[in-house]
Amino acid sequence: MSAVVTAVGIMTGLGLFFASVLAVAYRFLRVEEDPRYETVMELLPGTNCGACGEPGCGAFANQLLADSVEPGDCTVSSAGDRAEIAEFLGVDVGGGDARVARLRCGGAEGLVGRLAAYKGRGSCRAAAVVDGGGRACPWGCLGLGDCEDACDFDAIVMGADGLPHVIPEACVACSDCSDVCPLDLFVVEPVEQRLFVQCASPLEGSDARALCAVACDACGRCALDGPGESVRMVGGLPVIDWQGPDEPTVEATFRCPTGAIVWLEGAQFVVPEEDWEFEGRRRA
Amino acid sequence: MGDLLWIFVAAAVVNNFTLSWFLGLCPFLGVSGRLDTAFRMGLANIFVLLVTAVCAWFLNAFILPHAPYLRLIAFIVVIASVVQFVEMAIRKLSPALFEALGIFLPLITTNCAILGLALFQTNREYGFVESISFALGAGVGLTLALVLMAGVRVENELRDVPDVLEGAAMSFLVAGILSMAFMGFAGLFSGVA
Amino acid sequence: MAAPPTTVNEDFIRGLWKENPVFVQLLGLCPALAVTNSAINAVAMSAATAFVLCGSSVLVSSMRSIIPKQVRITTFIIVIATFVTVADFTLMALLPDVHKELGAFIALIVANCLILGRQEAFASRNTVGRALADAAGMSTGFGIALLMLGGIREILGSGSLFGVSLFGDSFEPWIIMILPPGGFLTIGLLLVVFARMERRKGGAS
Amino acid sequence: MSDLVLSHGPFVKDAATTPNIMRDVLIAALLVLGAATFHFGLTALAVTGAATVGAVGTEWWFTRKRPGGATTSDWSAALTGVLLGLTLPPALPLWMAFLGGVAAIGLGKLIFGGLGQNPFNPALVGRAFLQAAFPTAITTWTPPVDGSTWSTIPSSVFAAPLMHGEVDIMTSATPLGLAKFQGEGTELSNLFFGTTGGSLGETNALLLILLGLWLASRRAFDWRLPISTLVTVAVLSGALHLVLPDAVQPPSFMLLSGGLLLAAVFMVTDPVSTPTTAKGAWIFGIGVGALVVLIRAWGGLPEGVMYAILLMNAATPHIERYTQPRPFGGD
Amino acid sequence: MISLAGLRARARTFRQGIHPPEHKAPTAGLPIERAPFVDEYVLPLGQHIGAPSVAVVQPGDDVRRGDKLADPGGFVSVALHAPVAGRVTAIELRLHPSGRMVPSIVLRRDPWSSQQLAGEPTDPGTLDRDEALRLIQHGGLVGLGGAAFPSHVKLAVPEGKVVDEVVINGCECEPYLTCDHRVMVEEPAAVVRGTEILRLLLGGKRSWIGVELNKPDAIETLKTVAPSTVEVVGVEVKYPQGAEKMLLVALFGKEVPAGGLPLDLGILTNNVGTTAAIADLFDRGLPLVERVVTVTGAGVEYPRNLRVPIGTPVRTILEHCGLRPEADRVILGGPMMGAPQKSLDVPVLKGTSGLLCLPGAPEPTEFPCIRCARCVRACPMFLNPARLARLVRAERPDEAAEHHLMSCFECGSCSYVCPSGIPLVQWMRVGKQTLRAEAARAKAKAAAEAADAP
Amino acid sequence: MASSEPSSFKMLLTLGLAGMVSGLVLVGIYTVTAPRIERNRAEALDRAVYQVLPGAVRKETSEPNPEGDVVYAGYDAEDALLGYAIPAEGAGFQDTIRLLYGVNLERRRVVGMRVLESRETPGLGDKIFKDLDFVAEFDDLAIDPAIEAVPKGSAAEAWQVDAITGATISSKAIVRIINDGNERWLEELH
Ligand SMILES: Cc1cc2nc3c(=O)[nH]c(=O)nc-3n(C[C@H](O)[C@H](O)[C@H](O)COP(=O)(O)O)c2cc1C
Ligand SMILES: Cc1cc2nc3c(=O)[nH]c(=O)nc-3n(C[C@H](O)[C@H](O)[C@H](O)COP(=O)(O)O)c2cc1C
Ligand SMILES: Cc1cc2nc3c(=O)[nH]c(=O)nc-3n(C[C@H](O)[C@H](O)[C@H](O)COP(=O)(O)O)c2cc1C
Ligand SMILES: Cc1cc2nc3c(=O)[nH]c(=O)nc-3n(C[C@H](O)[C@H](O)[C@H](O)CO)c2cc1C
Ligand code: SF4
Ligand code: SF4
Ligand code: SF4
Ligand code: SF4
Ligand code: FES
Repeated sequence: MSAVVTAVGIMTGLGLFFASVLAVAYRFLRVEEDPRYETVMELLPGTNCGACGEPGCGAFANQLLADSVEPGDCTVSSAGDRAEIAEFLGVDVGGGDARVARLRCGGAEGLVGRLAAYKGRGSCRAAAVVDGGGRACPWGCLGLGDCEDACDFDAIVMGADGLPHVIPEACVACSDCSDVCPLDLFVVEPVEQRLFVQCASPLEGSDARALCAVACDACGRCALDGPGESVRMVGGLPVIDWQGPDEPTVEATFRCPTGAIVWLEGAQFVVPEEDWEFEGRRRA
Repeated sequence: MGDLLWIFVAAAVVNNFTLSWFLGLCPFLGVSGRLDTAFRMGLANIFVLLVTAVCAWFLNAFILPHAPYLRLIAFIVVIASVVQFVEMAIRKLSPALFEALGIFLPLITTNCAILGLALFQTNREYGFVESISFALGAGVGLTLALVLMAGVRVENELRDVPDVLEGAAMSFLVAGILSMAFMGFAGLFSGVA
Repeated sequence: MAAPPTTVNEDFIRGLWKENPVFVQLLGLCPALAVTNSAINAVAMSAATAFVLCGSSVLVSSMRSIIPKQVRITTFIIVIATFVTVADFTLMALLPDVHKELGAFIALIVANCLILGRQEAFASRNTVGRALADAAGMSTGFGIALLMLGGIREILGSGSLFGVSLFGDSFEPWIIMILPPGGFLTIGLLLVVFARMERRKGGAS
Repeated sequence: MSDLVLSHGPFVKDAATTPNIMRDVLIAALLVLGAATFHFGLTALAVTGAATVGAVGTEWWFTRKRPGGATTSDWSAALTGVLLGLTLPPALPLWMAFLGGVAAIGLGKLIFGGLGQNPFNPALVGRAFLQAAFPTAITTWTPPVDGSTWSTIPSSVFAAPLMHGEVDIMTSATPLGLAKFQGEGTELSNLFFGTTGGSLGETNALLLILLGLWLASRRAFDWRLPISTLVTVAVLSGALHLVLPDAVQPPSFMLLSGGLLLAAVFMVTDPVSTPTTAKGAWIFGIGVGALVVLIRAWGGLPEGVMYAILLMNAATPHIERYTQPRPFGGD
Repeated sequence: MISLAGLRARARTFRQGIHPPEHKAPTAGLPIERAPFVDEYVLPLGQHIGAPSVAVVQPGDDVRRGDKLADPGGFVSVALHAPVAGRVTAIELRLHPSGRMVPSIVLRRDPWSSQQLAGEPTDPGTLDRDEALRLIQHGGLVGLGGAAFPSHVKLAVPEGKVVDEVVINGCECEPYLTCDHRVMVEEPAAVVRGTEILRLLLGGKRSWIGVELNKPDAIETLKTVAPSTVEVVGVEVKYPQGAEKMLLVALFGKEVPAGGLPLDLGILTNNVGTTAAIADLFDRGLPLVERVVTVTGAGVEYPRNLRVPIGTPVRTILEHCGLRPEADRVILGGPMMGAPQKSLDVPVLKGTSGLLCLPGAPEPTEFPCIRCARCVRACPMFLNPARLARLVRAERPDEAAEHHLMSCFECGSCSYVCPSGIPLVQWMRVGKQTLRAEAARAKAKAAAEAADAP
Repeated sequence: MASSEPSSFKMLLTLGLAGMVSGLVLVGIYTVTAPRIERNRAEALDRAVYQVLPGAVRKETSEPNPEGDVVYAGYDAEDALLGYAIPAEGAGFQDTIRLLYGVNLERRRVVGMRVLESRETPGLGDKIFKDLDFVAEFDDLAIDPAIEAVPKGSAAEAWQVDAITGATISSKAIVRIINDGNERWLEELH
């Protein structure tokens, strides 16, 4: 019987003692914090497992509030909780207007001239500092796939035509590809903007066509055919105005002699079936 | 004195808490990805282990003889509360220290290394000074393991690690190699040779 | 708290493999590695863990409305620690040899992140039935993982399974498998194998 | 004029190539293997061969689908295999040596991405694996052979895979083991010319020194690494021997016994797993030397070179971090 | 006989660096010849570091040799002059040795005009500092040592700084090249005179001419004509001894602070060719319309040192020197730092010191970095090229910057020694370009924000 | 803010209650299991004591010495003192080894030894309790001048034991632990 008394005594004592200590601590040592903190903490698993790389759920919650991590970075919580956190904090879970990366070059292998054989490291960035690579068009894609490697979402596969093919469904518009491309060939645009110029060469006329069969030769027909001022010629290339009063239309592409201006209904380049499973060229 | 040294060395390297007792693996895997986080986590660990050693010794000496069946629950409640209290105190008194170490405290509070320390120290009937030496050794050992692991993992970001090995699998294999390397300390200072 | 709409059945199934606590969530690793140098230890450990996990989940879930949230964690810990002590004493009384083998790791179940994690993430937010299903699923998943680890380590490390010798006397045991490095290497290699299987599957579909 | 080729400059190039460096070191290692065969008989070839097959086979299997073909052609896997073989005892079952080769390359190298990326010395990872897996077999030493027994291979070597070796082989302790567990010394001349028990490649100090000098002159490695290791062991054991003659052996014995010289020439020098900075190389060597003395004098094991190197391998990223050279014009 | 001074000089060098084979023998003894005139010259408006020049001629204009074609496009920019007499046929995009197409003036030589080059001498003593700088800028002078940095900018010593020493860089450490060597041997007077003009302009105390010890004839010749204020010093034959930072270490034992200029040490450095051109500008009134180029390598039948009008197409020069059928690589500059070309239809620029033509391109083989540290031991800037390259490859340029990537001057020593054949210096370039692009982006963004702010 | 402020009273109540309930449960389980656990423990101890003191049928526990340690005196069927069973521990190869050994003071011999707890390497160090030949060496072993472990096969004197090949360190550790135990207790027991 005395054991029971001791046990219950000690336990109750301990419980009461620490509850009071904590209560006092709460009063006097409390540090003001973001009121949302509590709620977020509630939604996090509270395992303090450190799996997110942050030292515990509290730290993760703070990072969430500071907007430097995303709810999904907590791999332990359930999908539902993550969604709830995202909703509570009003952070975007990748919704918004769909945007996609597009290549300002259509110079597939065989269409663009080649001056010298590039025998160096298989990397666009490395080739770009070696006389800009061996292709005749100094503005065009080098085709060595740095963008493919940079895309964390496997949204780019290098096609047999030597150009990077973006899979629109996979692209999350992160811009990594455009950051890595030494020629700055990628632009990330809303999918809705369907008219696109896939050439970056400012050369005109036969000079342009001499380097690449599908170059924009600045003939200006697209600017004439597009409604109003929606397409203008600037520096040897058409510039499409999406903000202006006239909506650019597919007409602009009808008389393009080289196919440099295109109307995109899906992927910019058709990804051949066999390339879908392409494991990705690993850097040797 | 020699005993204290042996207790320290044994806990730090010979029977390293993480690499040969498998204690505290969750934070070991979680925060060993960045060097400075790992190091600070280690320091915070040393601190909590010391607090734990003192609490556990105190409980063992004064309270638990009356109720041995409360050992586990007393350990965990007391340690958790004390650490929480210390955390709050640090946060209030020294925001800088809190930034550096305090944020790690909740992660450590209830992990097995802490409780393991209390239990082992009880099983082995360590006195106060021995407990402190044991806790220091365990903490230094945890820090060492964390920091070495972080060194390898940080460099891994620059390696062409095969995809299937990214993440936890790699950490475990590296821990395995480290654990093999630490076997070199076996028998250190056991005075047999 | 709109928990994901799953059935009790799914609550159970999930823990077995898709959200396996050890291999997928990487929780409760310390016991998973420390006591799996033989299959029998793995089973004993899983049983003890299952008891604690299911017990506390049921209790926590049934009391979920009356616990103030500030002392939530502390209360959970008291509940868990109580169950662990019960398990500890019971084992000590009934199976002293097993208890000796597992040593302090029975007591360390208290610190198993898996258990507290399930209370926080699931039991404290769901009905008793679902909490039990979840706990049972997680426990089984934990058991599966421990048994895999313990089995592999015992077969290679001692040449036996559940103490039954498999290869005869002249087998040379791979001692490393029952030493600490073997624990790390085994789970590491298992994770690699799973990752490969995932990729195969992903690649094929 | 032929078509122009664009390639990376510079357009003059030093002649050394990675496969050539590996090949040089491999030649040196094979010379050590020759000496091992002389000392221990044909078993040296068998055991080292098995380790090498394990190493090269693993490398080939896992890299055979790479775009440029299997990476076995750079010689590094073969070198790892031979070096692993040289650290093994003469009577080790072949299947264990093979398994060691697999572990060395698989666990020690490929998981990190292959050549040049491994934080730990692969050969030593393989050996550490074997030592932890089969501690008895790997500490079973057979004595050197003489003319009549040269071609007899201990029967344990041919143990069936996964099975024990023959138990009743003739064993002999290593000089370090003798000193540690029996308090017996070994003639320095025996150490020097390799007529003692021990791992296959570690016994002939003279040959190792000569090969070290040759490789250093070929600039196969950074001379700071072996020098700092050996000097540290010498100085530390010299000083400690004066104070604690019972615990610490004299420098001459420390330097010439065990795997120290083999490691100093072939393993401490592995460029991949050691620091690249000059200061770092000194620190690495000093660390290895100090750990060797510590483990040999106060540890449970008679020899600590392997563990010392693995531990310092783990410390290498940190050493490098703190020994980055001051940039030109900076402070 | 080795003099005591010679022995001391032998010790003069910097730490680390490499010893590539020299390959200078084929041209070292060949006197400078004049390159034949050709029909068409292409003059890119951007030949130097800084803003491009602005054309002052129109297509159809006739020009005499030495007439100004373009004005400086800003302070860091110089004028451009007609290398031959003829007619401007176009101003259009043409392939530049950098691999890009840039606006260039195309000049068709008039075969009947006189190609006489004449001008009015100026006494530097009669000009104040600004007038002298203007003369140099409008004389089209840029550094001929490779970087093509506008010379007047270097001479415009900012308030508060003084130049005590003028150093003339005659090291020519690049293998194969001998143009500076020949200038020193054939025009020692111009070199020494240019040195004195520079010193007078800047009010410096002493001048030094540093020459690698593999050019004893140049050292001897210069010594015979040098006045007492000009010291000719031999320095060790080691690459990149000619980099000004390395030369200053060899001469004075001082390091130019990271990110700084020799000016921070009170020193001005110029190439010997530049120095001779300064002398020509002042004493003979000649703008920079031609330069000495070493045409060499196993890809040409007749290696030569040629005086080439700026803008001459590379193809015509190589054909003049007997381009061999097996030649497959053409490099503008030396083998270490030179730029490989994808086309022969690019012009010789003011900064072009050599045309290296090589046969038999090796199949590229690259092995993973084995951390052998040879690059670390070679880098004269004490960088860790292996790590920098990895960081750049892994798209972590910011960390590379923390490891002092921007200190790299692209000497190529690291690539030279790398046994794994890793194009280290290319990765350095990639990284530096990425960083510059990032900085430019950040600046543009800041500017845009500043514009938005009010 | 105020709403999220915890009500101290409710906190106290919950914790106090939880503590109480848990205390009750624990006391319950303890009361149920304690006798059984105690019995297990006592049986194990008896077993060990009788093993290291062959012939003993009854044991008595000594007064604790100043450090709080005890030894067990073993008596045979005639209730004559057979010797003492001494618990001792010390560093082994991996970790602390705990053992119990019996010593007959009259004959000044160790008469039995059992390892109670060790983490020595399986397959090597664990031979100190798995290798019965080795264990048997302690069945009759002189303690004067001191026990000594010598390489296998070379034990010639009554106080020498053959160390286990490949586990010399663990063997020596056993010997050292016993010697230390003797040093601590033998004076006192006389
Ligand atoms: C075993 C050995 C020891 C050496 N010790 C030194 C030394 O202590 N100091 C030294 O300057 N050179 C020493 N050398 C000479 C080096 O080979 C030479 O200095 C080195 O290659 C220069 O390389 P570094 O440019 O990396 O300094 C040693 C060479 C060998 C083979
Ligand atoms: C790696 C490297 C090597 C160089 N080698 C030489 C050289 O051999 N001769 C030379 O005159 N300038 C050389 N330079 C350029 C000098 O650093 C310096 O810019 C030049 O001497 C300044 O003179 P300038 O402006 O008249 O060209 C080199 C530069 C670098 C980065
Ligand atoms: C992985 C490993 C575990 C070991 N474990 C033990 C051990 O538990 N006990 C022991 O005495 N020696 C152990 N050793 C030490 C060696 O076996 C040591 O060489 C041996 O104790 C020396 O005895 P010998 O002279 O009879 O060979 C171990 C060695 C290794 C590599
Ligand atoms: C001087 C030198 C020493 C080497 N030592 C080792 C060694 O000890 N172990 C090993 O596996 N490889 C060694 N290698 C080979 C190579 O570095 C090794 O395969 C890489 O560590 C694998 O990435 C050595 C190579 C050189 C050049
Ligand atoms: S788009 Fe840019 S990065 Fe991609 S392949 Fe073309 S050049 Fe390379
Ligand atoms: S890198 Fe980003 S923007 Fe580019 S394709 Fe991939 S996901 Fe799209
Ligand atoms: S190119 Fe740059 S990194 Fe390489 S050696 Fe020269 S200065 Fe150093
Ligand atoms: S020289 Fe090449 S292989 Fe050696 S460390 Fe540098 S980059 Fe790596
Ligand atoms: S189970 Fe999570 S720290 Fe041990």
